[in-house]
Parts: sequence; structure tokens; C-alpha cells
Amino acid sequence: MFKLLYILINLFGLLLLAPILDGLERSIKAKLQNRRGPSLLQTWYDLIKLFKKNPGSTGTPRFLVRYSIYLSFTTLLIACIIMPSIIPYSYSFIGDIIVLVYLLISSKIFLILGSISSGNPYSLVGSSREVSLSMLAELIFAEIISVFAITNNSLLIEELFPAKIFKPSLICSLILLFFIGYVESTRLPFELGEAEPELSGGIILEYTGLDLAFAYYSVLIRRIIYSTILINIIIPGNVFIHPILYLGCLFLLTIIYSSIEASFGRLRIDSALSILNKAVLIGGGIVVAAVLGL
Amino acid sequence: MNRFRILLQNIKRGVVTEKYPLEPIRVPESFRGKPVIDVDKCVGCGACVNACPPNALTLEEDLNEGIRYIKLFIGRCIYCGRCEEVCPFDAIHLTKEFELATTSKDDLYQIVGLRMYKCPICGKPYTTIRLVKKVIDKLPPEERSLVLICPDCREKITAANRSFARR
Amino acid sequence: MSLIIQLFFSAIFILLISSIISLCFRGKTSVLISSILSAFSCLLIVLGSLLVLVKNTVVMMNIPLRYMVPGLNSLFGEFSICIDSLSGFFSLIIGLVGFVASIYGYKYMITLYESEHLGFYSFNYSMFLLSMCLTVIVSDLFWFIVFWELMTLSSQFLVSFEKEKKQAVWAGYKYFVITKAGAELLIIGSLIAIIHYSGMNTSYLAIRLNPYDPISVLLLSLFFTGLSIKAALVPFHTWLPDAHPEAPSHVSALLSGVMIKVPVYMMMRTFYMFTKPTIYWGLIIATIGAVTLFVGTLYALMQTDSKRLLAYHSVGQMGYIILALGASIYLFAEKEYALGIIALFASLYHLINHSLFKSTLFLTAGSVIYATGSRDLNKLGGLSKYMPLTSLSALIASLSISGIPPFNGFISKWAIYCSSFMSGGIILFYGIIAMFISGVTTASFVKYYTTIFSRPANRLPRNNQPAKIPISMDVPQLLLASLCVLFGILPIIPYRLIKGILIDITMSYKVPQDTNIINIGLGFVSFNGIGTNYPLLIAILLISISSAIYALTITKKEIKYDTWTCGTFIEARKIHYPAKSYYSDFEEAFHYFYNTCNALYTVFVKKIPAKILTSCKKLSEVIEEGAHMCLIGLAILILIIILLMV
Amino acid sequence: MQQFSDSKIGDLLKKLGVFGTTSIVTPNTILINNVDDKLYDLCRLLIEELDAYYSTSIGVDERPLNGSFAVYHVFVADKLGLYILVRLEASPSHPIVKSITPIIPGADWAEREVMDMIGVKFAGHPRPYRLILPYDWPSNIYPLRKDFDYNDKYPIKDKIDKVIHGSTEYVVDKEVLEEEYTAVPIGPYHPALHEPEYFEVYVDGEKIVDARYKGFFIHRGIEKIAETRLTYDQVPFIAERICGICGFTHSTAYCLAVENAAGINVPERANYIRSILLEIERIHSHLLWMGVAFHLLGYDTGFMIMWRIREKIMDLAEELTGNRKTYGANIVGGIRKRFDISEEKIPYIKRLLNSVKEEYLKYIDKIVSMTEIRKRTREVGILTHEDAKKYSVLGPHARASGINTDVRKYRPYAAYSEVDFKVPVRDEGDVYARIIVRHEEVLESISIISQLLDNLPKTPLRAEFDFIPEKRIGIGCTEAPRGEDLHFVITGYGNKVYRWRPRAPSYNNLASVPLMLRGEKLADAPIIIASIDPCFSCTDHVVVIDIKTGRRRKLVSR
Repeated sequence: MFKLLYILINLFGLLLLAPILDGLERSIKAKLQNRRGPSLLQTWYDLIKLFKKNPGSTGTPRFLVRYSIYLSFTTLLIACIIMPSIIPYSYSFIGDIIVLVYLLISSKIFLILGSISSGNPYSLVGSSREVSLSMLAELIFAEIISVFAITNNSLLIEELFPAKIFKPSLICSLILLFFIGYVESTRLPFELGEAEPELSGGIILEYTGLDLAFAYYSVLIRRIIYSTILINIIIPGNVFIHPILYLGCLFLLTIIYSSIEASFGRLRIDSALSILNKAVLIGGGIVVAAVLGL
Repeated sequence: MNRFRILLQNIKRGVVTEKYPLEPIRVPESFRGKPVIDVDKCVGCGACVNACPPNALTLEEDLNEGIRYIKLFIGRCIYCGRCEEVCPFDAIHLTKEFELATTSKDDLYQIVGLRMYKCPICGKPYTTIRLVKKVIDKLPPEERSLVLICPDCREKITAANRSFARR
Repeated sequence: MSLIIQLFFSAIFILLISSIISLCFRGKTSVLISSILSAFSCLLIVLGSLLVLVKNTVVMMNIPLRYMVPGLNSLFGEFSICIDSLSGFFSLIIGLVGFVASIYGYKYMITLYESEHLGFYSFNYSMFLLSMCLTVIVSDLFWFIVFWELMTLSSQFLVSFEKEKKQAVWAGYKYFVITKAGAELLIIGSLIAIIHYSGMNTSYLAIRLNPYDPISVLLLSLFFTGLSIKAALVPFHTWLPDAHPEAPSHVSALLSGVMIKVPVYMMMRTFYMFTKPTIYWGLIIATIGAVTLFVGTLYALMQTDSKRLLAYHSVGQMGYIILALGASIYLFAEKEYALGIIALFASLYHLINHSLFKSTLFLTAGSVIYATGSRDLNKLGGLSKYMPLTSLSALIASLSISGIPPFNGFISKWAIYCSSFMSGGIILFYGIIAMFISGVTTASFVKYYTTIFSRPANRLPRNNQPAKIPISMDVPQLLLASLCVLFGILPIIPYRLIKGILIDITMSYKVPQDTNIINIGLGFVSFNGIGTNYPLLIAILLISISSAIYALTITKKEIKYDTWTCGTFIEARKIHYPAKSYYSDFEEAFHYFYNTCNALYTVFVKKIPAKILTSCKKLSEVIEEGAHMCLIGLAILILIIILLMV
Repeated sequence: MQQFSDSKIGDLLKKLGVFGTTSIVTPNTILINNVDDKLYDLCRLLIEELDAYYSTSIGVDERPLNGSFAVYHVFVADKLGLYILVRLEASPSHPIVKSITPIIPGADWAEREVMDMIGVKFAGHPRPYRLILPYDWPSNIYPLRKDFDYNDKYPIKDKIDKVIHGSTEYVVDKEVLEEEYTAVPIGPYHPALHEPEYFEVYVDGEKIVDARYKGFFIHRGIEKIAETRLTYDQVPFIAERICGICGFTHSTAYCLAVENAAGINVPERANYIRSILLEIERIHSHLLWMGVAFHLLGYDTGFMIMWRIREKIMDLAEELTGNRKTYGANIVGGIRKRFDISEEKIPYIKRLLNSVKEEYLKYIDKIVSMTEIRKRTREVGILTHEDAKKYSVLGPHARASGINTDVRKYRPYAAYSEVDFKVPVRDEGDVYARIIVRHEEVLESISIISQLLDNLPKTPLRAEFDFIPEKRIGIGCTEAPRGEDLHFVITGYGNKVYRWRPRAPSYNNLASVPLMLRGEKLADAPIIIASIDPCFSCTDHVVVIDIKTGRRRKLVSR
């Protein structure tokens, strides 16, 4: 019974926190740009407003365009269930870390399927960019997972979170995880699929009302999932201090993320891919180090 | 690392935006805001109407009632201040007021109604009493009689005079 | 004769009959006969192999052929059949896909290939199925090679079935030449085996090779090369992307889904049964697997022809299978039995998955050809409106091959990652490449699905209204697609099929019996202490939550609108995004790879053979000239002699 | 003002006299009349020997004056500081003149505009299609003819898209582009464009293969209104409203044109104040543009910083003119009294400008040196020197392509002859060069303002003059933040202009955009389009389409 309670706390905690963190990020970014910025709950207000609106449908097949966004959202929810987040308990029965990463990736793929089906050229360009990025991102994820697997000798989530020994290769892979989590969570230098001034929304261009709310919400949840993976590997798994530490680290990460986001312009896709290519090489080096036992 | 230095400078600078709708905002002395017609000074000469580029100021006459209306519609006003510049009697001024949003279009009108002076010959109202008074004050007494007649009648009289003279 | 043997023999008999009868007809009748008979016999094969796998028995049968040369103890005097779980597993795949393809093929062939000699097709089709089935169940190298060649021959005719199409004939020729070369290697290998090891006995049971003996190394390498040519492993894959698309679609399904698995069968036999697993062979096989999946899939990403794209993916997915096989051999040799078993399981699992989803995909591509007459992804679009069932099965198969949970491709890929990530060493890097390529596969199939089925329709090539797909073509796809889902959410089913093979192999190596290595329950897989996966739960959660959200949103009125084009009117034709534009930036980022591979291709596939050919020609010319010289010389000599005589 | 007796001008007149009758209409404007078949030779002479560039063409319905239509081609000889007008006459019954587009591609739009608005046809024009009027406009009605009343109304056909796709009467400018590329519509409603314009960009993946431009979506009857309803003194206020950013430069150009035509000498102080306000406007515009550019590059912090600095300039404008835009100061003959700059304000202005400069310099180098900004601007959207000349591009856009042109320097107006400043020129021709040119111009403008403030003369603000003579031609040219802003005026009767045509710099610059887009990435399209600082309202608003001011119409609907 307690286990179910834990899962529910984790799930709903993340769902609740994700927009608030975005609000925090927005206000920090505003402060960095000499603005006042919105309140912490602004993202929630936006979401609620959108949730109240009617959905729209377009593209061929119309059903897929809409349903894919719910599939995308649901995969993220399942990922939330798997992970230890606020309370360090994970329901690893569903799957291990590979399953977790696959859930994250497939949420993006579902979104892209729907987005391309809408037939908008901007959505197509955005999806094409997003897929190009996530192909390389998957490679980097594979490298990170393999480092985890080597250092912890397991792929099970409860074995990985938190990490027991901090080898140099593990720490390096955590930095890589930070990077790739940043890339994958549609933040500014790498926010290429949506790219407002270029593609006017790109992959989420054709969603409106309720569906748009789900699209936004999935972005926010994806962000918090990446932060959570990173945090939970580092902080100890004691039930009592874990939630406090977790929230503190989330806050810290938000500050870091928002200040990075405020200080970068958007990259062009070719330079983004070349940066990712470099990260892949670095990741390869880390894997070699891990294999050598460093 | 220039990009982070920029952020540091920004943090030092602090918040610069203002909570404008919640707090009042300062405007300079020379601000050109909503024009206001001074009802006491306006004589209804229509100089402002002629000068107004966007036709925000219009002149209408109700000949039956004998009233001349100077209408100012803020909805068309571009706040150029030409009216202020051309007004011979200092009767229209730009104020510092700029929050003019309203739910009713009527709020955007300023209408000055001035009683008109009737021509003693044909009985047709042709100008405002105030204007006549102002003009009369300035003119030498011998020319006053002509001003008190409407332009049409004046034309007729002068034409008659001329033909008389020609004969 | 046991029931299993009866089933197999009747299937073989029916196939034989079907091929002979259908040759007598020219038109639709022949297709009808061969389709019905093949489908029926495939069902029998499925039944028989299921029996083998479920019962986990080995059925053997020897038919002495002595009477062929009366009074003489002939050399290859025995036609021996041995159906163990490995053969059963592969014949199950042959039966399954063959059944579906036969049903599908009837309508497809009679509509699209009316003008051709259909009797010839039917003959070859049945022959092809027959030879494939026999290839995996015989237990004698001699007969193996005989049926192997028959398989190549009959499939070659199927590939170049459209005689008028230059490309098809050329592709068939290329296919035949390259795979024949592979077969020669096999023959040489078999000869070595026969001569060196087993006397005149070529039965599988007799061949036991010492992996460190130089001659057996030669033999193994000959075998491996020969098999990998047929399995289209890089660098011998060049025939496949040309050959598979040219065949009729259900034959492509058979070629990609089944035929290229037959060499894997022989590889498994060779490396697990003829010899002991060794580290270097494991590494070589795994390396070739990794290279294959890398090259094949990255090339698939660039394709804009639907069937060619699928064919390149066949290369790539073969890479997965071979990688897992190599990893298992390596891990067995390293005495990491647990991981080795997982890898072997993954290899076999992915093999059957690949036949399911790749056959589905080829059938969907065939339906698209049937409906619109086009394979060009640049031009297609919006077909889901006209062919919803095809679209659904294509979506399922695309998600499966992309490894999206909870479909079957995901579980097998996951098993590959688990075994490789935990193995450490070089296999780990191959695992990383495999995971990367999984992303590339996803990208490629996002392209495949969306360019054909979703997005607003483009102007269709043939006419504006696509032809209606008959039920006999829809049902086979749906059947395979539902198997994809079933194998995904209930991994216990394929596990049951594979278990026999795993047990056989672990028994033969006296692996410490740890039954908990692979723990599979209803819908869940757990590799002890390594990884867990509960696809059934994921599927239930996914479907139920997303449907619940969808149901909740149904209460709100849906606003229908057209795609937003910045507020201006623009024709759908103009904003059509062709397949070649997808991921062009990614291709640009990987241009080093593509350039190198293209350069290698031109050098090794185009230039060197051409040079060899020209030099052969020159040689023959020289020889011919020599002959002329000789003739002239002879004539002069005779003249002189005559003169002298005079 | 230049002198008649200048021997150079005399030589020039002799040289040009070969081609037609020459006359000097204002001290800096030469009119060549009766050019018949030697038109091309004349154009070549002007461009090659005199180093003049083609600026624009103006169609005038001169039937009430002399019974014929006229087309004026304006050439600008920057080196001599002269405007050379080539007047072509067209008979009212059969209005056809020779097109110069075959030798001067930059004349394409201007000639098509004349065809649309006046109804003079150009023989030999390569693309004689409609440019400005919508496709459903009746074919024999030309809005700028004098017999067209400003409040005439014509029914608009209902099914517009049918006309577009099926009509043979008006051939849509449609080139056959291979079907295999995707058309990406940028505009009319696109977040990167702040005004409705339409670029149809053909892409192969992300790479732009070709681009087409269609503009003139928003039309207000500004020219027609000015010619029919407004007096000389009222026109500056509508001229300002051509543009939301560089309005003051339009009203100045108009005033200059009328003053040139009438020979009014503007008092010194008014000239100084005009220059100060123009420079404030330029700083404002460039800062705004930089903000927009950084926003389009995805760097919102830079956007906020630039607009924060711009805010101070707007405060300054508010302090000087009473509003955040420098509107309303100009009037024919000088500056209005209200806009005088009093002595007390000068220290404040200087202080403010200094702080702006300081803050601006603190940020701009750091922002421009950021790698992603550099990568996305360097060697992106290149316009070569030759192409820039061919398309007669103007302003910072031309200066970034190595063309040394600046009205302020070479044809000084207002008080620019009294100050010392540099004209920044760069040779790269890419987006980066355009940023840097504008960056340097901001600094130059600040220094110009302080120089002007230092020697602000004490004269009256407005020239005394009786009336404005009729039928005079005047050209007023100012250097708007986007380039040369040219106003052409023919004075008329009854205190009204007879013909007024403003030509905004974006009109010339926009034609070069498709050229720059070719071969670039789609991601860079917004910044390339923005790099010319396009002012679509300037380009569009100057022509009459719809009769009632501000009336909206959907050009293309479904």
C-alpha cells in the first residue's frame, strides 16, 4: 500500500512541480533580462487557460495528430512512475534505465509522428530537426547508460539511484547527462524544433487549445524528468532528507538552466549537430575510461 | 565568457521595467496628450478645424437652432498640437493626459456649442456671437457695420454699391 | 513416422505438386493453385514446427537413396532430415510468413502482373518455399547445398520476374551472381569438411571442428563468408537493396523476412554445433554485425524509394541479429554464460520479430503499390484516408521496427542492449552503436510512415483515387501486425519458441543450469540482476491512460481546420515535403561517412569488378588473337610444307 | 545649395543636351525632356560615366497640366550631388513608353507600379504583371489618375482565389519551379515578420533553393489623400505615418521637396533641430533593429538589452517632442514652435546621450562576439557589391556591401553640411557587416547630435514665405535609418500638392532579398530578411489601393 502511495506522491508531485519550475525559470530569466517577469504560478495559469479550450484537429489522419500527443504525454507519465523522484522509491518492475530512456525518446517520437501528420511545412522542418537531434542524443544516452551499467554493474533503477561509488567516469557521464538533458528538454540554444521566430512553433505549431496544453505540459514534464534523473543519482536515498535535498537541487538546477538559457542565442541545426557530434566523441572517451575501470 | 559577463552586468543593473498599469508613470512637461477645449475662451472661429490634419476637429452648424458646434473626436486625434498652435484665442490646449481607453465612444467627443449671430438683413445665422464680439472689439468703429452682416448680404451690398458707383 | 514428419512431408509434397501443376497454366489459375496450396502447406509447416518447439523434441529421418545407383554404395546415399528446435524455429518463420505471403500474393499478382507468365511465377514461388523449408530441415551438408542453390535459383527468377523491366533483370542477375559466388565458397567449405574431417559423411552430426585447427579456420571462414553473402552482411550487402525491391512485394517479404534468415540458421549451426564458441569468432561476427547495422541503417535513412528503404533496413536489422549472435558466441567463449544466453535469446527473438515486422512492412509497401502504382516516397502522401487498415498495420510495424515500447522490436533490442551493456569490453561499444542505430531506424520509419500514410495528400502518380485494397491483402498484414503486438506485450510466447534452442545449446556446453537467468512471466521479462521490463504493463498503462485522456477530451467540441500556412492560400501540392528533404541536415552532419562508403562502393563494387572484367576480356582477346596467330602460323606452315613438298 | 554657374554643371548640361532638352528645375535637379529613342544610351551614360544610380520612377497624370501622361525616372548622381530626372511623355489615348528594366533591373517594381496606378504601359518590360493592385481590381481603372475621385468605390469580387488560379487576364508572377521542392510560406502572418508580407521560400530540407517575394498587402490611400484632401501643411503629418519608425525622415523629405520646389530657405535653427531629431530617430531605429535581430537569432537577452537602451532614446524623444515618437515637428518652411530645443534641455540631452553611449558600448561588443551570433551572421545572406549596384540598394544595406553612399554626406540637407562624421562602409556584404555598419552609425549619430547641440544657432524656426508657386518639381531626399528616402513633389493649385510620391528605401532593398536567400538555410531566412531592416509599411503604404484610409481587405482568402 505504501508503495502505491509513494508512486502517487512521486507522480503527482512531478506533475504539480513541473509548471511551477517553469514559472520559476521564467521569473529568473526575467530578472536576468532586467524584467519583472511573471509570477511563479503563471505557467499553471497558462496551462489551465489552455486546458479549458476546445481542441482543434487538422492533418491526415486527424485522429493520429491528436492521439499522438496523448500518447506522448502518457509515455512521460509512465516514465514518472518508474523514476524515484521526491520520495526515493522506484517501481522498477516496469523497466530498467533503458526502458526509461526509451520511454522518453518514444514520447518525442509520438509527438513528431503527430506533428508531421499535420502536414505543415514548418512542423515538418521542425520535426526533421528534432529527429536529427534526438538520433545523436540517443547515441549519447547509450554511452551514459553503458557507463552506468559498467560502474554499477546493473541496469536496474533501484541499483543506479543513487550511485554508490563516484568514479571519475561516472562523474563525467553525469556532466554529459546534464548536457544531453539540457539539449533534449527544448531549451534555448538547442530549441530548434519549435524555434518561434524561424518556424513559428515548429512541431507544436498545429496544436491548439487542449492539445497544445498537453504539448506544453509534456515539454515541462520532460524537463523535470531529466533534472530528476540527474539529481537522484547524486543525492542520497534517505527517505527523510531526500525530498528536501531533491527540491533544493531542483531549484539550483533551475537557476543554472535559466541562466544558461538567458545567455545563449539559438544555434543553427548544423552547428548544433556538430556540437552533439563532439559530445558523442567525448562520451566515447568516457566509455573507454569506464571500461578501463576509471 | 562574455555571455555570462553580460548577465552579471544585467543583474547589477536590476529590474528596469515599471509596474505601469498598477503604478502611475511620469510624463515630461512637454508631453502632448489629450487636447482639451477651453469652453470659456473658444469663440468658434474654426481655425483649428482648418489646421487639423486628421479631421479630428470638425465644425458643424445647426442653422435652425442657431448653434455652431466645434467637435473634437479624440479617436481621430494624432496629438500633433496644430490646433493649439493656430488657435488665436488660446482656447485649446494639449494636456498630459494619455490614458484615454474607454468602453464608450461618446467619451471620446468634446463638443463645444456656441450660439450664433444672425445676420440682421437676411436673418440667417452665419457666425458665433463670441467671434463677432471679439472682432468688433478689435476693429475701428467705422468698419464694424460691415462685419455685422453675413458674407452673402455683404456681397450683395458691395455688388450693389459697385453697380451704383459704375452707373 | 511421427506426426511431425508427416506434417512436414505432406507440406513438402503439396508444395512440389503445386509447383508442378501451376507450371501447366499460364494465367490466374496457376496463381490461385499455387497460392492455396502454398498457404495450406505453410500452415502444415507452422503446425509441425510448433509441435517441435512446444514438445522440444528432435525428429530425425533418413531416407536411403541407394537404389538410385543400384548395386553401388553411392556417395551421398542418404537423404536425412533432422528437425530439432533450431530447424523448427526457422521453419516456423518460413511457414508463418509463407502462409501470409501466399494469401496476399494471389490478388497482388493477378492485378499487377497480368501481362506476365504467371505460371512461371507460381512454379518458382512454390519452389522457393519448398527449397527454403528443405534447407533448414535437412541434416546433411550435401543436401543443404543442393537446396540452398535451388533457393537461390528460384528466388532469382522471382526477383527478375518482370522480364521487360531492365532494372529487375539486372537486379536478379546481380543477386544471382553474388549469391552464387557465396554458394561456391560454401561448396568449397563443404568439400574441405567432407575430405578432411568426416570422410564421406556429411551429416551434421558428424561434423565436429576444432576451432584452432588452421584448416577448420579456413573452413569456418569460407562458411562464414559464404553465409554472410547470402545474409547480406556488410560488405557483401550490395545485391540486397537492388534485388529485394524488384520482386513482387510479398516475395520481397519472403526474401527479407525469411530467406536472409536461412544463412543465420546455418551460422548458428556452424558456430554452436559444428564447433565450439571462440572469442575471436564471436568478435568477428559481432563486429560485422555492428558494421552491418550501422551502414545498412544509415543508408536506409537516405532512401526515398519505399521498398528500397525497407530493403536497406533488412540489411540493418540483420546486423542486429548477427551482432547479438556474435555477442553470444563471444560471451559463451568468455564463460559469461548468463549474458551469452541473453544475447542468443535476443538474437533469435529479434530474428523472428524482424521477419514479422519486415514482412508486414513489405506487404504494406505492396499495398501502396497496388493502390497507387508508386514507390516514390517523394510523391506519396495522405493514404491513410484511403487505406486505413494498411496504414494501421504499417504504423504498428514501423513502431515495432523502431523499437518503441511496447512493441516487439523494443523487447528484442532491449535484450540486445542488456547483454551488450553488461558485457563490458568491445561488445559494449557495439551495444552503443546498436542503440544509436535504433534511433536512426526510428527516424527512418517516421519518414516511411508519414510520407506514405499521413500528411495531406499530394497529387497521386497514377490517378487521384487510389485503388481499393481487397480484404485478402489487408488481412495478412493485420495478422502479422497483431503478431507484432502480441510478441511485444507477451514475450513469453516467443520465449517458449526459443527456449528449446537455448536449452539445446546450454546442454551441449554443460552450462551451469541457472534457470533464473531469463525470467519471463506473463508479459514481463527479467534478466536476473541486470534488467527488467514489463511491456504488458507499459502497454496497458499507455493505452488506458491515453485513451482516458482522449475520452475526457471528447466532451469538448473539436474544431476542424486546415493546416496553417501563415494566413495565405497555398496549394497542398506546393507545401508537400518530399522524403529526400527529411533529415538532410543529419546527412550533412554524417557526410564523411556517406562519402567514404560511396567511395568504397565505387572502388570495390563498380571499378574493380569492371577492371577484372575488362582484363578478362583482354585476356580472352589475347588468347583469341593467339589462336588466330596460331591459325595463321599453321596456315603458313602448311603452305611452306606444301611448297616444300612441291 | 549648389550654384548654377558651376562650370561642371555647364559641361554636364551640354553632355546631356545631346539626348534631349535639358533644364534646371531646382538648383540640384536637372530635368531632361523629349528623350526619344536614345533613352538606353542616356541611361548607360548616366550610370556608367556619371556614376549615377537609378533611384525610382514616378508616373504623373499630367493631362490637366499639359494633356499627357508623364513618367519621371529619377537618377541620383551621388558624386555631383545632383538629381537627374528623365521625363518621358505618353499620349493620353495610347499611353506607352519604353521600359528601362531590361538594362536596369532595379526599375522593375517602380515601372510596374506606374503601370498599375497610372496606366502607362512600358514596352519591353520583362514581367509586365500586376505588382500593387489586387488581382480582382478592374482592369481599366487607375487609382492615381486625376479623373479617379478619392472616394470612388469599386466592387470587389467575391471569389478571389478563383481569379488568382484561373485568371488569364492578370498573369500572376509565376515562374515554374521544380515540383520537388517544398514551398515554405513566410508571411503574411509570421512571427519573424512584424508586418504582413509574403515570402515564398522553396526549400530542399533546410536549404533554400529559391525565394519569391510578394508584397503590397497593406495599402492606405496616402498619396491620393495628400493630393486631394490635404493642404501643404497637413501633408507632413500623414507623411510621418508612412512609417512607424522612421516617420520623421519622411516628413522631412516631404518638406525638403516642397521647399526645394518653392525655393524656400529654411532657417538655420530649424535645420539643426531637424537634424537632431533625425539622428535621434536613427539611433532609435538602429537599436530597435538590433533588438529584433538578436531576437530572431534567438538571443532574447540581447533583445531586452537593446530595447532597454532604446527606451532611453524614447525618453529623450518624449522630452524633446512631447511624445515617444519624433512625430509632428515638421512643417513646410521649418520647425513648429512647440518643438524648439531650449537651452535648459541641452545638458540633459548630452547627459542622456553619454549614458546611452556608455551602456551601449558596454554590451554591444560582447554580444557581437558571441560564437553562435557570429556563426549565424558571418557569411550569411551575402549580397555582392555588383548585385548591390544592380539592384540599387540603399542605406546601411548598400554600405555593408561596399557601396559608399550616404545622402547626409554627399547631398547634404538640413544641417549635415555643418557637422563632421564618418560613413561606415564594409565590404563583406553579409548580415554581420550590416550589424556592424548599423553599430557604427549609432555611435556616429550620437556624435552628430552633440556637435549640433554645441552650435545650435539662434534664428527663427520657420521661414517666412507668401505662397508656394504652381507646377514646380521638387525632390527631397533624406537618409532614413534604412537608406535614401526620396520624395518627389509637383506643386499644385489651391494650397495642395499636385503629385507627391514618397519612395522608401525598403522599396529598393526588398528586391534584393530573394537573391540573398538563395543557398542559405531556412533557419537564417528571418535574419536575412530582417537584415535589410525592411519596412514593409514604408514600401506599401505609399501607394493607393483602397480608397478609404485604414480600410482592410483580405487579398487572398479561402
